[in-house]
Amino acid sequence: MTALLVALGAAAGAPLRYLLARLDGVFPRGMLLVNTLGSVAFGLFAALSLGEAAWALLGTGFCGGFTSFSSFAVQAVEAPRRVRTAYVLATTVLAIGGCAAGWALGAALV
Amino acid sequence: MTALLVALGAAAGAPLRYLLARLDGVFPRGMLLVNTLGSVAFGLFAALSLGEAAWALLGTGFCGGFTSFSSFAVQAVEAPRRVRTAYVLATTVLAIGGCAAGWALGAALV
Amino acid sequence: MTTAPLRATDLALVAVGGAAGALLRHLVDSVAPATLLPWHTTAVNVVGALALGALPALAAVRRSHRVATLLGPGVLGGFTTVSTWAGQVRELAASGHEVAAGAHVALTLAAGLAAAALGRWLARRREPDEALR
Amino acid sequence: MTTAPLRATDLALVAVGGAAGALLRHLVDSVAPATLLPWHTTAVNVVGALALGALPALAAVRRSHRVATLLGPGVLGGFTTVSTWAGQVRELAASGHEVAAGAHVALTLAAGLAAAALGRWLARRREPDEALR
Repeated sequence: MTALLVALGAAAGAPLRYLLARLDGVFPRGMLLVNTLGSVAFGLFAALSLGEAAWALLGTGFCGGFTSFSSFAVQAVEAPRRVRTAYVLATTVLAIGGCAAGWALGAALV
Repeated sequence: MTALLVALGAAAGAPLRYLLARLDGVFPRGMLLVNTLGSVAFGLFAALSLGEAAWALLGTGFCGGFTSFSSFAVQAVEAPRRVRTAYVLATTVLAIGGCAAGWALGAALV
Repeated sequence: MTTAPLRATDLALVAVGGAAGALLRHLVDSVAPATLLPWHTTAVNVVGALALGALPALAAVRRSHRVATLLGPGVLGGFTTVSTWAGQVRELAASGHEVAAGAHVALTLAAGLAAAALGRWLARRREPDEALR
Repeated sequence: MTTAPLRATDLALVAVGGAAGALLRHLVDSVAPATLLPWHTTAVNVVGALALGALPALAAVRRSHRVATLLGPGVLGGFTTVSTWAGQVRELAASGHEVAAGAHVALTLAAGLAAAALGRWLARRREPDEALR
Protein backbone atom coordinates (compact mmCIF):
# COMPACT_ATOMS: atom_id res chain seq x y z
CA MET A 1 0.00 0.00 0.00
CA THR A 2 2.73 2.48 1.02
CA ALA A 3 4.73 1.55 -2.10
CA LEU A 4 1.67 2.16 -4.28
CA LEU A 5 1.22 5.62 -2.77
CA VAL A 6 4.89 6.48 -3.37
CA ALA A 7 4.52 5.44 -7.02
CA LEU A 8 1.28 7.40 -7.40
CA GLY A 9 2.76 10.58 -5.92
CA ALA A 10 5.81 10.34 -8.18
CA ALA A 11 3.61 9.65 -11.21
CA ALA A 12 2.09 13.10 -10.60
CA GLY A 13 5.29 14.89 -9.54
CA ALA A 14 7.64 13.68 -12.28
CA PRO A 15 5.61 14.89 -15.31
CA LEU A 16 5.03 18.21 -13.56
CA ARG A 17 8.81 18.55 -13.24
CA TYR A 18 9.16 17.68 -16.91
CA LEU A 19 6.77 20.50 -17.80
CA LEU A 20 8.49 23.12 -15.66
CA ALA A 21 11.92 22.01 -16.91
CA ARG A 22 10.83 23.36 -20.30
CA LEU A 23 11.54 26.81 -18.84
CA ASP A 24 15.25 25.94 -18.67
CA GLY A 25 17.45 28.20 -20.78
CA VAL A 26 21.21 28.70 -20.58
CA PHE A 27 20.48 29.04 -16.88
CA PRO A 28 18.35 26.07 -15.74
CA ARG A 29 15.73 28.22 -14.04
CA GLY A 30 12.97 25.66 -14.57
CA MET A 31 14.80 22.95 -12.59
CA LEU A 32 15.84 25.53 -9.98
CA LEU A 33 12.17 26.42 -9.52
CA VAL A 34 11.20 22.74 -9.32
CA ASN A 35 13.82 21.91 -6.72
CA THR A 36 12.99 25.00 -4.68
CA LEU A 37 9.21 24.52 -4.73
CA GLY A 38 9.51 20.80 -4.07
CA SER A 39 11.74 21.43 -1.06
CA VAL A 40 9.38 24.07 0.34
CA ALA A 41 6.48 21.63 0.01
CA PHE A 42 8.57 18.81 1.55
CA GLY A 43 9.34 20.96 4.61
CA LEU A 44 5.72 22.07 4.89
CA PHE A 45 4.30 18.53 4.66
CA ALA A 46 6.94 17.23 7.09
CA ALA A 47 5.91 19.83 9.68
CA LEU A 48 2.22 19.01 9.30
CA SER A 49 2.96 15.51 10.68
CA LEU A 50 0.85 13.74 8.09
CA GLY A 51 0.08 10.09 8.69
CA GLU A 52 2.42 7.46 7.22
CA ALA A 53 0.22 6.92 4.14
CA ALA A 54 -0.27 10.62 3.36
CA TRP A 55 3.47 11.19 3.81
CA ALA A 56 4.28 8.34 1.39
CA LEU A 57 2.03 9.98 -1.20
CA LEU A 58 2.97 13.64 -0.72
CA GLY A 59 6.48 13.61 0.76
CA THR A 60 8.33 10.54 -0.52
CA GLY A 61 6.24 10.20 -3.68
CA PHE A 62 5.19 13.64 -4.92
CA CYS A 63 8.01 15.87 -3.63
CA GLY A 64 10.63 13.15 -4.13
CA GLY A 65 9.52 12.43 -7.68
CA PHE A 66 9.03 16.12 -8.48
CA THR A 67 12.54 17.22 -7.46
CA SER A 68 15.54 15.61 -9.13
CA PHE A 69 19.14 15.56 -8.04
CA SER A 70 20.37 13.76 -11.15
CA SER A 71 19.09 16.45 -13.54
CA PHE A 72 20.57 19.14 -11.31
CA ALA A 73 24.00 17.46 -11.21
CA VAL A 74 24.21 16.79 -14.95
CA GLN A 75 22.99 20.29 -15.81
CA ALA A 76 25.59 21.79 -13.46
CA VAL A 77 28.37 19.76 -15.07
CA GLU A 78 27.27 20.69 -18.58
CA ALA A 79 26.64 24.39 -17.94
CA PRO A 80 29.15 27.07 -18.98
CA ARG A 81 31.57 27.77 -16.13
CA ARG A 82 30.04 31.16 -15.20
CA VAL A 83 26.57 29.59 -14.92
CA ARG A 84 27.72 26.49 -13.03
CA THR A 85 28.72 28.10 -9.73
CA ALA A 86 25.61 30.26 -9.60
CA TYR A 87 23.37 27.28 -10.38
CA VAL A 88 24.92 24.99 -7.75
CA LEU A 89 24.86 27.72 -5.11
CA ALA A 90 21.32 28.82 -5.93
CA THR A 91 19.96 25.27 -5.87
CA THR A 92 21.67 24.43 -2.58
CA VAL A 93 20.66 27.62 -0.81
CA LEU A 94 17.10 27.76 -2.14
CA ALA A 95 16.38 24.05 -1.58
CA ILE A 96 17.66 23.97 1.99
CA GLY A 97 16.43 27.46 2.85
CA GLY A 98 13.08 26.76 1.18
CA CYS A 99 12.71 23.52 3.10
CA ALA A 100 13.43 25.34 6.36
CA ALA A 101 10.89 28.04 5.45
CA GLY A 102 8.27 25.43 4.56
CA TRP A 103 8.91 23.67 7.86
CA ALA A 104 8.68 26.91 9.84
CA LEU A 105 5.40 27.74 8.13
CA GLY A 106 3.99 24.27 8.72
CA ALA A 107 5.13 24.24 12.35
CA ALA A 108 3.32 27.54 12.90
CA LEU A 109 0.12 25.96 11.57
CA VAL A 110 -0.14 22.91 13.84
CA MET B 1 -3.58 35.08 10.38
CA THR B 2 -5.96 32.97 8.24
CA ALA B 3 -6.13 35.77 5.68
CA LEU B 4 -2.33 35.93 5.53
CA LEU B 5 -2.15 32.19 4.87
CA VAL B 6 -4.74 32.44 2.08
CA ALA B 7 -2.69 35.21 0.46
CA LEU B 8 0.54 33.24 0.83
CA GLY B 9 -0.92 30.07 -0.69
CA ALA B 10 -2.32 32.02 -3.64
CA ALA B 11 0.99 33.86 -4.10
CA ALA B 12 2.53 30.43 -4.79
CA GLY B 13 -0.38 28.93 -6.74
CA ALA B 14 -1.11 31.82 -9.10
CA PRO B 15 2.38 32.11 -10.68
CA LEU B 16 2.51 28.32 -11.03
CA ARG B 17 -0.74 28.53 -13.00
CA TYR B 18 0.75 31.30 -15.11
CA LEU B 19 3.71 29.04 -15.97
CA LEU B 20 1.59 26.03 -16.90
CA ALA B 21 -0.80 28.21 -18.91
CA ARG B 22 2.12 28.76 -21.30
CA LEU B 23 1.34 25.27 -22.59
CA ASP B 24 -1.98 26.52 -23.96
CA GLY B 25 -2.32 26.17 -27.72
CA VAL B 26 -5.48 26.30 -29.83
CA PHE B 27 -6.74 23.89 -27.22
CA PRO B 28 -6.09 25.36 -23.72
CA ARG B 29 -4.43 22.20 -22.41
CA GLY B 30 -2.28 24.12 -19.91
CA MET B 31 -5.31 25.59 -18.11
CA LEU B 32 -7.10 22.23 -18.34
CA LEU B 33 -4.13 20.62 -16.60
CA VAL B 34 -4.08 23.38 -13.96
CA ASN B 35 -7.78 23.10 -13.18
CA THR B 36 -7.60 19.30 -13.07
CA LEU B 37 -4.51 19.07 -10.87
CA GLY B 38 -5.76 21.83 -8.58
CA SER B 39 -9.08 20.06 -8.12
CA VAL B 40 -7.40 16.72 -7.39
CA ALA B 41 -5.23 18.42 -4.76
CA PHE B 42 -8.27 20.26 -3.32
CA GLY B 43 -10.16 16.97 -2.89
CA LEU B 44 -7.10 15.29 -1.41
CA PHE B 45 -6.40 18.08 1.10
CA ALA B 46 -10.11 18.28 2.02
CA ALA B 47 -10.17 14.56 2.85
CA LEU B 48 -7.02 14.80 4.97
CA SER B 49 -8.99 17.05 7.40
CA LEU B 50 -6.16 19.56 7.77
CA GLY B 51 -6.46 22.10 10.56
CA GLU B 52 -8.10 25.46 9.79
CA ALA B 53 -4.74 27.20 9.22
CA ALA B 54 -3.28 24.50 6.95
CA TRP B 55 -6.53 24.43 4.97
CA ALA B 56 -6.43 28.22 4.50
CA LEU B 57 -2.90 27.89 3.10
CA LEU B 58 -3.31 24.78 0.93
CA GLY B 59 -7.02 24.60 0.07
CA THR B 60 -8.42 28.14 -0.07
CA GLY B 61 -5.07 29.77 -0.86
CA PHE B 62 -2.95 27.45 -2.98
CA CYS B 63 -5.59 25.39 -4.83
CA GLY B 64 -7.99 28.35 -5.04
CA GLY B 65 -5.31 30.67 -6.41
CA PHE B 66 -3.85 27.99 -8.69
CA THR B 67 -7.12 27.14 -10.45
CA SER B 68 -8.99 29.87 -12.25
CA PHE B 69 -12.60 29.95 -13.40
CA SER B 70 -12.29 33.34 -15.10
CA SER B 71 -9.50 32.19 -17.46
CA PHE B 72 -11.45 29.03 -18.23
CA ALA B 73 -14.65 30.94 -19.05
CA VAL B 74 -12.97 33.57 -21.25
CA GLN B 75 -10.90 30.94 -23.09
CA ALA B 76 -14.04 28.88 -23.72
CA VAL B 77 -15.87 31.89 -25.13
CA GLU B 78 -12.95 32.85 -27.37
CA ALA B 79 -12.14 29.34 -28.64
CA PRO B 80 -13.24 28.14 -32.09
CA ARG B 81 -16.63 26.44 -31.86
CA ARG B 82 -15.27 22.88 -32.26
CA VAL B 83 -12.77 23.43 -29.42
CA ARG B 84 -15.25 25.15 -27.10
CA THR B 85 -17.54 22.21 -26.34
CA ALA B 86 -14.65 19.82 -25.80
CA TYR B 87 -12.88 22.31 -23.51
CA VAL B 88 -15.94 23.04 -21.37
CA LEU B 89 -16.81 19.35 -21.07
CA ALA B 90 -13.24 18.27 -20.34
CA THR B 91 -12.74 20.93 -17.67
CA THR B 92 -16.05 20.14 -15.96
CA VAL B 93 -15.58 16.37 -16.00
CA LEU B 94 -11.89 16.36 -15.08
CA ALA B 95 -12.22 18.99 -12.33
CA ILE B 96 -15.19 17.35 -10.61
CA GLY B 97 -14.01 13.78 -11.31
CA GLY B 98 -10.47 14.70 -10.25
CA CYS B 99 -11.72 16.26 -7.03
CA ALA B 100 -13.74 13.11 -6.27
CA ALA B 101 -10.67 10.95 -7.00
CA GLY B 102 -8.47 13.13 -4.79
CA TRP B 103 -11.05 12.91 -2.01
CA ALA B 104 -11.35 9.12 -2.34
CA LEU B 105 -7.57 8.81 -2.19
CA GLY B 106 -7.31 11.10 0.83
CA ALA B 107 -10.19 9.36 2.62
CA ALA B 108 -8.39 6.03 2.14
CA LEU B 109 -5.30 7.51 3.83
CA VAL B 110 -6.82 8.73 7.09
CA MET C 1 2.06 27.20 -26.95
CA THR C 2 3.35 30.54 -25.79
CA THR C 3 6.83 31.20 -27.04
CA ALA C 4 7.05 34.76 -25.69
CA PRO C 5 9.94 35.05 -23.24
CA LEU C 6 9.04 34.46 -19.62
CA ARG C 7 9.66 37.51 -17.44
CA ALA C 8 10.27 37.35 -13.70
CA THR C 9 8.33 40.62 -13.33
CA ASP C 10 5.24 38.95 -14.76
CA LEU C 11 5.51 36.09 -12.29
CA ALA C 12 5.84 38.58 -9.42
CA LEU C 13 2.84 40.56 -10.66
CA VAL C 14 0.75 37.38 -10.89
CA ALA C 15 1.83 36.37 -7.37
CA VAL C 16 0.90 39.75 -5.87
CA GLY C 17 -2.34 40.01 -7.85
CA GLY C 18 -3.25 36.39 -7.12
CA ALA C 19 -2.75 36.92 -3.40
CA ALA C 20 -4.99 40.00 -3.49
CA GLY C 21 -7.67 38.18 -5.48
CA ALA C 22 -7.66 35.18 -3.16
CA LEU C 23 -7.92 37.49 -0.14
CA LEU C 24 -10.97 39.12 -1.70
CA ARG C 25 -12.53 35.68 -2.29
CA HIS C 26 -11.74 34.71 1.30
CA LEU C 27 -13.50 37.88 2.46
CA VAL C 28 -16.60 37.01 0.42
CA ASP C 29 -16.51 33.43 1.83
CA SER C 30 -16.38 34.67 5.38
CA VAL C 31 -19.34 37.06 5.13
CA ALA C 32 -21.56 34.79 2.98
CA PRO C 33 -24.51 33.14 4.77
CA ALA C 34 -24.48 29.32 4.83
CA THR C 35 -26.94 28.03 2.22
CA LEU C 36 -27.33 24.64 0.53
CA LEU C 37 -26.17 26.02 -2.81
CA PRO C 38 -22.90 27.96 -2.35
CA TRP C 39 -24.13 31.09 -4.13
CA HIS C 40 -21.18 33.15 -3.04
CA THR C 41 -18.77 30.97 -5.06
CA THR C 42 -21.03 31.17 -8.10
CA ALA C 43 -21.13 34.95 -7.67
CA VAL C 44 -17.32 35.16 -7.34
CA ASN C 45 -16.80 33.10 -10.49
CA VAL C 46 -19.43 34.90 -12.55
CA VAL C 47 -18.23 38.36 -11.54
CA GLY C 48 -14.63 37.30 -12.19
CA ALA C 49 -15.46 35.90 -15.65
CA LEU C 50 -17.34 39.09 -16.57
CA ALA C 51 -14.48 41.26 -15.35
CA LEU C 52 -11.81 39.23 -17.17
CA GLY C 53 -13.82 39.38 -20.39
CA ALA C 54 -14.32 43.12 -20.09
CA LEU C 55 -10.75 43.86 -18.95
CA PRO C 56 -9.52 45.13 -22.35
CA ALA C 57 -12.12 47.91 -22.06
CA LEU C 58 -9.75 49.58 -19.62
CA ALA C 59 -7.30 51.79 -21.47
CA ALA C 60 -4.63 51.04 -18.87
CA VAL C 61 -4.94 47.31 -19.61
CA ARG C 62 -4.65 47.84 -23.37
CA ARG C 63 -1.64 50.09 -22.93
CA SER C 64 0.31 48.15 -20.32
CA HIS C 65 1.19 44.46 -20.40
CA ARG C 66 2.05 44.71 -16.71
CA VAL C 67 -1.32 46.12 -15.65
CA ALA C 68 -3.02 43.44 -17.77
CA THR C 69 -0.95 40.70 -16.10
CA LEU C 70 -1.53 42.04 -12.59
CA LEU C 71 -5.29 42.27 -13.03
CA GLY C 72 -6.00 39.30 -15.36
CA PRO C 73 -4.07 36.15 -14.41
CA GLY C 74 -3.22 37.90 -11.14
CA VAL C 75 -6.21 39.40 -9.32
CA LEU C 76 -9.03 37.75 -11.30
CA GLY C 77 -7.19 34.43 -11.59
CA GLY C 78 -6.68 34.30 -7.82
CA PHE C 79 -10.20 35.56 -7.11
CA THR C 80 -12.04 32.92 -9.17
CA THR C 81 -11.59 29.21 -8.54
CA VAL C 82 -12.37 25.93 -10.23
CA SER C 83 -11.16 23.73 -7.37
CA THR C 84 -13.60 25.16 -4.79
CA TRP C 85 -16.46 24.78 -7.26
CA ALA C 86 -15.47 21.15 -7.96
CA GLY C 87 -15.12 20.52 -4.23
CA GLN C 88 -18.57 21.91 -3.52
CA VAL C 89 -20.15 19.82 -6.29
CA ARG C 90 -18.44 16.69 -4.92
CA GLU C 91 -19.59 17.46 -1.39
CA LEU C 92 -23.20 18.14 -2.42
CA ALA C 93 -23.33 14.88 -4.40
CA ALA C 94 -21.66 12.87 -1.63
CA SER C 95 -24.11 14.18 0.97
CA GLY C 96 -27.13 13.07 -1.05
CA HIS C 97 -27.97 16.42 -2.66
CA GLU C 98 -27.56 15.20 -6.24
CA VAL C 99 -30.00 17.76 -7.66
CA ALA C 100 -28.24 20.63 -5.92
CA ALA C 101 -24.89 19.30 -7.20
CA GLY C 102 -26.21 19.21 -10.76
CA ALA C 103 -27.68 22.69 -10.37
CA HIS C 104 -24.36 24.05 -9.08
CA VAL C 105 -22.57 22.63 -12.13
CA ALA C 106 -25.14 23.91 -14.62
CA LEU C 107 -25.66 27.36 -13.08
CA THR C 108 -21.97 28.13 -12.70
CA LEU C 109 -21.24 27.02 -16.26
CA ALA C 110 -24.21 28.82 -17.83
CA ALA C 111 -23.83 32.07 -15.91
CA GLY C 112 -20.02 32.02 -16.05
CA LEU C 113 -19.78 31.48 -19.80
CA ALA C 114 -22.54 34.04 -20.46
CA ALA C 115 -20.73 36.53 -18.23
CA ALA C 116 -17.43 35.98 -20.05
CA ALA C 117 -19.15 36.47 -23.42
CA LEU C 118 -20.89 39.60 -22.17
CA GLY C 119 -17.58 40.93 -20.88
CA ARG C 120 -15.90 40.32 -24.22
CA TRP C 121 -18.78 42.06 -26.01
CA LEU C 122 -18.56 45.06 -23.70
CA ALA C 123 -14.81 45.29 -24.29
CA ARG C 124 -15.26 45.03 -28.05
CA ARG C 125 -17.97 47.74 -28.09
CA ARG C 126 -15.59 50.20 -26.58
CA GLU C 127 -12.93 49.93 -29.23
CA PRO C 128 -14.72 51.76 -32.08
CA ASP C 129 -15.53 54.60 -29.63
CA GLU C 130 -11.87 54.96 -28.86
CA ALA C 131 -10.98 54.83 -32.53
CA LEU C 132 -13.39 57.69 -33.32
CA ARG C 133 -11.83 60.09 -30.91
CA MET D 1 13.56 27.73 -23.11
CA THR D 2 12.47 24.54 -24.84
CA THR D 3 10.33 25.30 -27.85
CA ALA D 4 10.05 21.68 -29.04
CA PRO D 5 6.41 20.59 -29.11
CA LEU D 6 5.16 18.94 -25.94
CA ARG D 7 4.05 15.37 -26.49
CA ALA D 8 1.54 13.57 -24.27
CA THR D 9 3.51 10.35 -24.78
CA ASP D 10 6.55 11.97 -23.18
CA LEU D 11 4.53 13.03 -20.15
CA ALA D 12 3.18 9.49 -19.80
CA LEU D 13 6.68 8.01 -20.09
CA VAL D 14 7.99 10.39 -17.43
CA ALA D 15 5.06 9.50 -15.15
CA VAL D 16 5.63 5.75 -15.51
CA GLY D 17 9.41 6.04 -15.24
CA GLY D 18 9.16 8.48 -12.32
CA ALA D 19 6.87 6.11 -10.43
CA ALA D 20 9.31 3.22 -10.99
CA GLY D 21 12.29 5.36 -9.90
CA ALA D 22 10.52 6.56 -6.75
CA LEU D 23 9.57 2.98 -5.88
CA LEU D 24 13.21 1.97 -6.19
CA ARG D 25 14.21 4.86 -3.89
CA HIS D 26 11.50 3.84 -1.43
CA LEU D 27 12.90 0.30 -1.46
CA VAL D 28 16.41 1.59 -0.68
CA ASP D 29 14.97 3.78 2.12
CA SER D 30 13.20 0.85 3.71
CA VAL D 31 16.22 -1.48 3.80
CA ALA D 32 18.79 1.20 4.78
CA PRO D 33 20.01 1.04 8.40
CA ALA D 34 19.31 4.17 10.49
CA THR D 35 22.51 6.22 10.78
CA LEU D 36 23.14 9.85 11.71
CA LEU D 37 24.18 10.72 8.16
CA PRO D 38 21.55 9.45 5.71
CA TRP D 39 24.07 7.63 3.48
CA HIS D 40 21.37 5.86 1.52
CA THR D 41 20.05 9.14 0.11
CA THR D 42 23.57 10.24 -0.80
CA ALA D 43 24.08 6.89 -2.52
CA VAL D 44 20.78 7.19 -4.41
CA ASN D 45 21.64 10.67 -5.62
CA VAL D 46 25.24 9.86 -6.57
CA VAL D 47 24.29 6.67 -8.42
CA GLY D 48 21.44 8.52 -10.17
CA ALA D 49 23.72 11.39 -11.23
CA LEU D 50 26.32 8.95 -12.58
CA ALA D 51 23.68 7.01 -14.46
CA LEU D 52 22.06 10.12 -15.96
CA GLY D 53 25.45 11.39 -17.09
CA ALA D 54 26.35 8.06 -18.66
CA LEU D 55 22.92 7.46 -20.18
CA PRO D 56 23.90 8.45 -23.76
CA ALA D 57 26.39 5.55 -23.70
CA LEU D 58 23.41 3.27 -24.26
CA ALA D 59 22.74 2.91 -27.96
CA ALA D 60 19.01 2.56 -27.28
CA VAL D 61 19.03 5.97 -25.55
CA ARG D 62 20.84 7.63 -28.46
CA ARG D 63 18.48 6.08 -30.98
CA SER D 64 15.15 6.56 -29.23
CA HIS D 65 13.82 9.79 -27.76
CA ARG D 66 11.21 7.73 -25.91
CA VAL D 67 13.71 5.43 -24.21
CA ALA D 68 15.78 8.49 -23.25
CA THR D 69 12.70 10.18 -21.76
CA LEU D 70 11.58 7.09 -19.88
CA LEU D 71 14.99 6.50 -18.32
CA GLY D 72 16.29 10.07 -17.86
CA PRO D 73 13.62 12.47 -16.54
CA GLY D 74 11.50 9.41 -15.80
CA VAL D 75 13.30 6.68 -13.83
CA LEU D 76 16.40 8.63 -12.77
CA GLY D 77 14.44 11.83 -12.12
CA GLY D 78 12.02 9.99 -9.85
CA PHE D 79 14.80 7.96 -8.21
CA THR D 80 16.95 10.94 -7.17
CA THR D 81 15.61 13.72 -4.99
CA VAL D 82 16.59 17.19 -3.90
CA SER D 83 13.69 17.66 -1.47
CA THR D 84 14.60 14.67 0.72
CA TRP D 85 18.22 15.83 0.82
CA ALA D 86 17.15 19.34 1.80
CA GLY D 87 14.77 17.91 4.40
CA GLN D 88 17.52 15.79 5.94
CA VAL D 89 19.92 18.74 6.09
CA ARG D 90 17.25 20.86 7.77
CA GLU D 91 16.46 18.14 10.28
CA LEU D 92 20.12 17.50 11.14
CA ALA D 93 20.72 21.21 11.66
CA ALA D 94 17.52 21.65 13.68
CA SER D 95 18.41 18.75 15.98
CA GLY D 96 21.78 20.25 16.84
CA HIS D 97 23.93 18.23 14.42
CA GLU D 98 25.25 21.23 12.51
CA VAL D 99 28.47 19.49 11.48
CA ALA D 100 26.59 16.48 10.13
CA ALA D 101 24.24 18.85 8.27
CA GLY D 102 27.21 20.63 6.67
CA ALA D 103 28.83 17.30 5.81
CA HIS D 104 25.63 16.05 4.18
CA VAL D 105 25.49 19.19 2.02
CA ALA D 106 29.16 19.03 1.04
CA LEU D 107 29.39 15.28 0.45
CA THR D 108 26.25 15.07 -1.66
CA LEU D 109 27.33 18.05 -3.77
CA ALA D 110 30.93 16.90 -4.22
CA ALA D 111 30.15 13.26 -4.91
CA GLY D 112 27.05 14.02 -6.99
CA LEU D 113 28.75 16.54 -9.27
CA ALA D 114 31.82 14.33 -9.65
CA ALA D 115 29.59 11.37 -10.50
CA ALA D 116 27.69 13.38 -13.12
CA ALA D 117 30.99 14.52 -14.67
CA LEU D 118 32.32 10.95 -14.66
CA GLY D 119 29.12 9.71 -16.26
CA ARG D 120 29.37 12.33 -19.01
CA TRP D 121 33.01 11.39 -19.60
CA LEU D 122 32.13 7.71 -19.85
CA ALA D 123 29.36 8.46 -22.33
CA ARG D 124 31.67 10.64 -24.42
CA ARG D 125 34.41 7.99 -24.48
CA ARG D 126 32.02 5.55 -26.07
CA GLU D 127 31.09 7.68 -29.03
CA PRO D 128 34.35 7.42 -30.99
CA ASP D 129 34.25 3.64 -30.48
CA GLU D 130 30.84 3.50 -32.06
CA ALA D 131 31.93 5.73 -34.91
CA LEU D 132 34.84 3.42 -35.74
CA ARG D 133 32.63 0.37 -36.18
